[in-house]
Amino acid sequence: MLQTEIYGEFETAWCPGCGDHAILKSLKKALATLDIEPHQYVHCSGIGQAAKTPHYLRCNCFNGLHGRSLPPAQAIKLANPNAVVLVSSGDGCSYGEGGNHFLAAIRRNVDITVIVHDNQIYGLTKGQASPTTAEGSKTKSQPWGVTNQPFNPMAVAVAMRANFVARSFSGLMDHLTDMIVQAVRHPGFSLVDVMQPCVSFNKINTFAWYKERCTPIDATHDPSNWEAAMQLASTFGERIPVGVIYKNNRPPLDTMYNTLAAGPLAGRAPNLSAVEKVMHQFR
Amino acid sequence: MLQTEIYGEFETAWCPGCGDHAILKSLKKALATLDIEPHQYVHCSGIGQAAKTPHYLRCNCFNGLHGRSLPPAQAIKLANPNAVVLVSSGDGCSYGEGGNHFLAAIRRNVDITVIVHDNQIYGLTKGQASPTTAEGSKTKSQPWGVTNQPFNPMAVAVAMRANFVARSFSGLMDHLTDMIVQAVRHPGFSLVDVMQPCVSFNKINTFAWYKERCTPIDATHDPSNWEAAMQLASTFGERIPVGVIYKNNRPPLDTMYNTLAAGPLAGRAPNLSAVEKVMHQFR
Amino acid sequence: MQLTTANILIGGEAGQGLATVGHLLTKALVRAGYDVVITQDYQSRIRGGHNTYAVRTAVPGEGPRVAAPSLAVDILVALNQETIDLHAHDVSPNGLVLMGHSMTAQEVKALAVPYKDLIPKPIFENTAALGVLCGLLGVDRAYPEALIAEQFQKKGQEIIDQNLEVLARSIEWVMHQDHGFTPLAPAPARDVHLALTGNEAVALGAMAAGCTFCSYYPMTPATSVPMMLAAHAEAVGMVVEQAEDEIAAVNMVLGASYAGARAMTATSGGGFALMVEGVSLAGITETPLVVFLSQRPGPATGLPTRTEQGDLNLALYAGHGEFPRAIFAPGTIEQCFHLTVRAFNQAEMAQTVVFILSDQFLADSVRNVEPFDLTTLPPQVLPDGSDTQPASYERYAITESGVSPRRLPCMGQSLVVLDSDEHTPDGHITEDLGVRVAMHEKRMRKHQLLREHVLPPDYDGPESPELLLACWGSTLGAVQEAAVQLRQRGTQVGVLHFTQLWPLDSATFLPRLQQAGKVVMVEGNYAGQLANCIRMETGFAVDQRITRYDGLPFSARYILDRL
Amino acid sequence: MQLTTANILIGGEAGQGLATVGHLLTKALVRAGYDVVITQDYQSRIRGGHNTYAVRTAVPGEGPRVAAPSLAVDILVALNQETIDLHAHDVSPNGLVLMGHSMTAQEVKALAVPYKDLIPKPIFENTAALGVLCGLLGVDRAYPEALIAEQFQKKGQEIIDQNLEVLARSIEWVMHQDHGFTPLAPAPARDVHLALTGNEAVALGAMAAGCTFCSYYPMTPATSVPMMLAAHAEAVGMVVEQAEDEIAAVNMVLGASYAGARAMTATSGGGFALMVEGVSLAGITETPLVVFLSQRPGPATGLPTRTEQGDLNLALYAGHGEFPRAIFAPGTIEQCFHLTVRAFNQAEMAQTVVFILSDQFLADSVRNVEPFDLTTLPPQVLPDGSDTQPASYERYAITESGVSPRRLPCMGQSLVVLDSDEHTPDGHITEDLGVRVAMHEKRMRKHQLLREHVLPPDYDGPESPELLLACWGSTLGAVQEAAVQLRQRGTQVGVLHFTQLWPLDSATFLPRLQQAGKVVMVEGNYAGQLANCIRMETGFAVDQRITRYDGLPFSARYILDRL
Ligand SMILES: Cc1ncc(C[n+]2csc(CCOP(=O)(O)OP(=O)(O)O)c2C)c(N)n1
Ligand SMILES: Cc1ncc(C[n+]2csc(CCOP(=O)(O)OP(=O)(O)O)c2C)c(N)n1
Ligand code: SF4
Ligand code: SF4
Ligand SMILES: [Mg+2]
Ligand SMILES: [Mg+2]
Repeated sequence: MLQTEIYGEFETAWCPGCGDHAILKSLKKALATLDIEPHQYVHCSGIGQAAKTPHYLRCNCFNGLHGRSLPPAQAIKLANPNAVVLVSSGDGCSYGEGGNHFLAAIRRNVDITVIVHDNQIYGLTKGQASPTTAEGSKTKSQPWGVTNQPFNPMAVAVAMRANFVARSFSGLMDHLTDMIVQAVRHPGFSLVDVMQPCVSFNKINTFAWYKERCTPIDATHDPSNWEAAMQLASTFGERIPVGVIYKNNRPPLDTMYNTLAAGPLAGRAPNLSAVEKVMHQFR
Repeated sequence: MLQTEIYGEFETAWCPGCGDHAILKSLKKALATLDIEPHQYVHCSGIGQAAKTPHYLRCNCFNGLHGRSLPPAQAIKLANPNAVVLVSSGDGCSYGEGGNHFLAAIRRNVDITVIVHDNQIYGLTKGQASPTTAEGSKTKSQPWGVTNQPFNPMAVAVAMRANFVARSFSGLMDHLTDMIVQAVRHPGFSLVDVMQPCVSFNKINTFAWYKERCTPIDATHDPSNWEAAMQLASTFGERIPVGVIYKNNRPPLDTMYNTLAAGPLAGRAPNLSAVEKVMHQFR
Repeated sequence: MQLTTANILIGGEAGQGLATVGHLLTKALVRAGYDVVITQDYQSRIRGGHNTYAVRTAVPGEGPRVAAPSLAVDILVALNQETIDLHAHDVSPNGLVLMGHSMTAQEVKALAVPYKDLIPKPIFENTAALGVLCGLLGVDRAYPEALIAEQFQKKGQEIIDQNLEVLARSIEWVMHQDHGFTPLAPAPARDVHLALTGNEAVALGAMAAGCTFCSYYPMTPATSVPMMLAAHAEAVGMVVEQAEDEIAAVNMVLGASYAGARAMTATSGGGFALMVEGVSLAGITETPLVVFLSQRPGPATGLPTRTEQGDLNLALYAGHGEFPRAIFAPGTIEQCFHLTVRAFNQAEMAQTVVFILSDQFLADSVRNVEPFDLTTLPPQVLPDGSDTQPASYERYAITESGVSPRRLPCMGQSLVVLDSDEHTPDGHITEDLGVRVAMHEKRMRKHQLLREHVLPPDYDGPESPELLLACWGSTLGAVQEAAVQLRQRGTQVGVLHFTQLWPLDSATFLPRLQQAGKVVMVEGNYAGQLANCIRMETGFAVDQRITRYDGLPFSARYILDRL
Repeated sequence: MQLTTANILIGGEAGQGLATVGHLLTKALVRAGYDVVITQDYQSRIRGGHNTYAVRTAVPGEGPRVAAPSLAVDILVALNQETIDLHAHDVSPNGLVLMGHSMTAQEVKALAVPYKDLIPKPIFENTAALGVLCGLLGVDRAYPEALIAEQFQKKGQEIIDQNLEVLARSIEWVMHQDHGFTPLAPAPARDVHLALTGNEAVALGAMAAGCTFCSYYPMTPATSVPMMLAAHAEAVGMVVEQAEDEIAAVNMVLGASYAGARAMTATSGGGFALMVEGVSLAGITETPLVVFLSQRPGPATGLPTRTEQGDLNLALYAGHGEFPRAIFAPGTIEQCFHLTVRAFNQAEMAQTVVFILSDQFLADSVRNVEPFDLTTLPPQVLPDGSDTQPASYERYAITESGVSPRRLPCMGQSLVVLDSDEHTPDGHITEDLGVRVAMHEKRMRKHQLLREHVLPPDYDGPESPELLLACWGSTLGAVQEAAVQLRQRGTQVGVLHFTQLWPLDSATFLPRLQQAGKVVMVEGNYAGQLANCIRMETGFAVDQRITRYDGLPFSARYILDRL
């Protein structure tokens, strides 16, 4: 176990009271627990409040485009299977703009861990509905109340039999730390959806609102039981189950590319004798 | 019930033996059954073999971009709630390039019917894996065998509680006709995933392969039972259940916009007195 | 002597309410009959950071209409010490710092406002600051009083009264201070003006144009347009739909437009980058599409809350393949309104994509304008919409002008067939290469049509000036002001302002460029994108490019320093 | 007299195997020592429709290297009647139609091949056609024999023997016909050449450059590049990943590149439109990105299987904001290979996006080339990759050249921080506007660097020609051939071929343009996009533009007809 100090302390641009602060702390603890030093991992993100996370700890950072955190994250792992790859991004970034990559990443099953700061709102752009915003909420973009059925990331991930599906809450720091640790340790695509109060724009799903609802999943739950997981995943309301909902054990894609058995792609000299052979097929 | 002749007969660019021919026939029958005349509906599509469908019958047609059939389809309905709106596109178009719109359209629940010609392959571009291609298939793009877990559109649609979720097979023309009729009649977003042999590029999921597996869903199945639907939706292998898997009854978005109570948006004069009022708020 | 102009800079952290103070002061000044131009400079965060809200005001008719920021600050309102540290050196010799008691102003003349004594609770600080400012500037207290009554109307009379009390006390207090600050000269009487940002004027323009459909994905600095449309959607009769991404947004707009809605989307560079394929779809399907594109500094995420004019090339060439388009670039609030109306009509006239190219500075810059006269708007250009001989209707009939009669689906018996592939006149996919040529040339003829309707650039100055300052879009104000100062020094200066950037018709501007002694292009980008376009179209090379790409708008001084 | 050149056009429906016949004939000709250029014209469908495969061949050294299609057909191989109906009028006076027995050739000289007698089963028709063609052209039967043995190797000796039998019988048959067709003169001896399409050469170039990562989404006419990479991925050590869409493809490439892989993507206009935001990300994050962009006619879906050069502007301006880039445009198979190698090195050198701009004609056009000498390739330009003083490492250190040392994440102690926002030298998000200016200027300095390394256009002709034909990319062959014909008529002609379209360094070409009597730009688009760029950069206006936008490649005759 490392000291969390090695990840540094940085001034953030987050509002005081924002759930992101606690997620950052839990993340550092998880990294320390996992013995991952800053130079051993890459932290990817998109754009949004949550997506600023990699700027607030010492790490290799790929802070890309809004909605596009997953494609580079997967490619980094496929280019360097020795790297640990984490992703932090918001609900809008991950399930809105980035929805297609979310589906594809579950299916592709590269060994990365995705932490979604799910504040059920677009924070950085000041309060439009996100895919997880509750039906009926009046927002700047839907002054008449949101009509879209909220996206349930847990239900979709379990329906698609993602390799690791968990939920936590920024107000349960130890729990969250544990979820991240388990997610990183589990091979393949791991998703941790974290309920996160946005004090500035989400006046419905407040800290107290989540606190009241987030209930650790019963220890008897077997995450390999898909039917049970599907039930838990589709529970969101008076009770929000937090914990590991589902686990699958498909081999990660990075272990299936024969090319990657030899390690990182960087610095490989062109295999000219192989190219020569290919060329001669065209004679 | 209309005569199918009113939809015309056109030469197609499809291969002889392609499942698309039967889907087109069933579609015409369904339209005739529904008493929808060519000028009363808009047929949308993306790009692919399936997406050529609207060119092969008399209709209003919006043949847009690959993967982008759903956004215009929804908007057409939101611009003209009197129009019936259908979509025909391939599995690649609908679940690959268009995956994010698929998720959003389910949540938005505009009253449109989406028919996916699911041949488990990219037909028009000559045989790359599609999202629904079976694991292990050797394709031009994955000569080593597909490693991605196939996308199960039924499971995702049911997990997201889409308004109407059904499956059929191009080899069961009456069944398919019935599914389309039911889908169009059901308000909100309706999905019909149609198993369709591609004789040129999918040598695994052939007509016989589907024929052997596609089994009508038991009449006792209650499509409003989500748990049962989830089970059926996740069955794909030795048996492929065909029929109505799930029904929900959220009101369609097009009935919720107050603006649309007055009918189509076309031809409305600007409401200058309202604009005047808005303007005066800035004094 | 009383002041004819003043520049008030309010600085503090996000969340401290500086925009509230600024906005109320702006409204008070506008109602009192002064001209204003607001420049907002904020960081990409919700709380904290350092933001400023600059209110530049002037007595109308005294000198040129203020329309650009100025560096010299007359009153610096410091909501925190950082504001003083950063901006004290910009305070003009007769200027003043307004600050809280715990702050220090070093060399500069400062007035420490005893907020504790003036207000019962911290939440009243904004009202107190407003009072002090109105007192200093000599704005009749009736204006801030009315504003407070409106602002707190929903909160009840008690809250209103408390605020009025604070206001009165603050005005009273500042009257009795020995600050030496000269108030503004009284403004001549005029009918009441609106206080509008560029984006508000665009939204009003869209409503007045009869826009009935908007879909978008939020992105600064464009979002406030769809937010305002959403706020009034039911009242004006509009569908305003937040899309799952920008690709959906533009494709929804095309669907709605096909179905007959006047439709638009709004975005900024990164979001627009995702619409590029959709723009091409508008091109080949000849579907009217209005894109409001509000620029911010790139590449990629860049500086999300700052300004730039770096996306002209992108707007001009977005979309694979070739097809006609028009690009408008408003430079004033009035132009934001009227060019938006025009954009819808041109998009329908040429059945293609039309851009309204703005930027963060203009988007957020409040200015006073006369209320728009909605009774004299140009008539709506509308789709053909007839339904005669439906069996022979061809959506893409080859015509001399390039424009084919556009009917609407499900509005009659005619079938309307739209296709992203190359197509026959009746809209069906074709691989007949002769048809391709005819169809491509038909589409390209609409470029000529758009050119015939092009808005010539506005020119102000002598026929053959020594110096011609050319510019486009939001840089107009700074350029005009620089020109005034140069003229005062005796230079013969002309100002050429492009409000339409494409198509370019050299007949409308080339003689001016050729007649000038020296031509300088002022653009908020690195390359001099319009200067490049002009050279491409005419061969004419400007003598100098004054460019800016630090995220801030031009000021007259920035230009003058570089001439 | 024997022929020194022949043009064979094979026509039929998709699925009839015309590409197989064409391909075997091509290989036989190449092995026999002839030059070839293949032009494929096919429809966007899998079965049916009308497709052609044109094999133009020549004896090397006799006249110019054939590198463009020709309209005059010497042998028309009709797999169906439609082929005769459509192309009979193109058959040259000494030409011949090869057809099945049930077809009619009207006016044109025709040979009805008694397929029924020659072959046991319809599946052998291709072999019979090959035999007849080799017999007519006088290609030594050893070549088709060897090809058949290779082709059917996996199917076993019996199949091989049956095919050889059919081949022999067909050659025999045609020898005894009174067709009057003169065979080709024998080809001089040479080392064996490769028969490669443009796309195959690009894929080989990528492999030889040490590309280790490719992600893409299928799109004609680019797909064959990643398909070929996938086929050999394990052998050469590459990750080739089909992405869910083009947005994912380009963002994956950027991730892989950041992590140290030499990475590329491949797409066509519509797919590239979706990558525009990612291109901008490459710009601000200074991540090497190689984009293979194969053009087809737009807008939107357009003509998916045809050719055009309409996306130069899009490649040049793709991405919001401003940043440097390089654009290469190969005109020959050799250039496809070598410019691809160069693209990877330039992308790393300037840490930005580099395009290889090709088109459907070149993508699918098989030609013979000498095997590439892999031992003399330029050395790989590689990331810094060191790890000294990791604590003070700055990914975006401000340097004079604009290029900062690029280290790789998880390959040492150095932390590599990449950001799509404007950032400090150590990669962290900033809103310091001074830093912005320094960073923006640092990036833009790399434009200068790329300019210093620009490839000058190739010139062939006298110093001051009467006529200068300028062109770029795949139009080279047709332009060269037109020039030869003009020279034969006594005109002094120069050919200027641009293989790099951006940056442009006027010093490398402007004097040539100025010295020519008349300058004509030949481009496969409507606007004359390169001519426009040249005017923008130099002010020089070409005298004439010969453009083409019907989906077909240029031929010499097309150009000559328009001069
Ligand atoms: C292509 C693109 N579209 C839109 C934006 C504007 N944008 C930035 S962050 C954001 C939403 C952020 O919401 P979320 O992902 O939930 O993160 P949060 O701020 O709530 O943590 C949006 C729409 C962008 N940067 N890029
Ligand atoms: C943006 C974009 N990317 C890629 C393509 C190329 N493309 C056309 S159709 C297609 C796949 C078609 O597969 P599917 O949707 O399953 O339809 P099918 O042909 O199998 O019916 C692709 C990749 C395109 N036209 N546009
Ligand atoms: S706006 Fe919301 S999400 Fe963003 S920092 Fe503030 S509290 Fe957190
Ligand atoms: S390629 Fe496949 S999907 Fe396309 S028309 Fe042929 S059989 Fe049908
Ligand atoms: Mg959020
Ligand atoms: Mg398919």
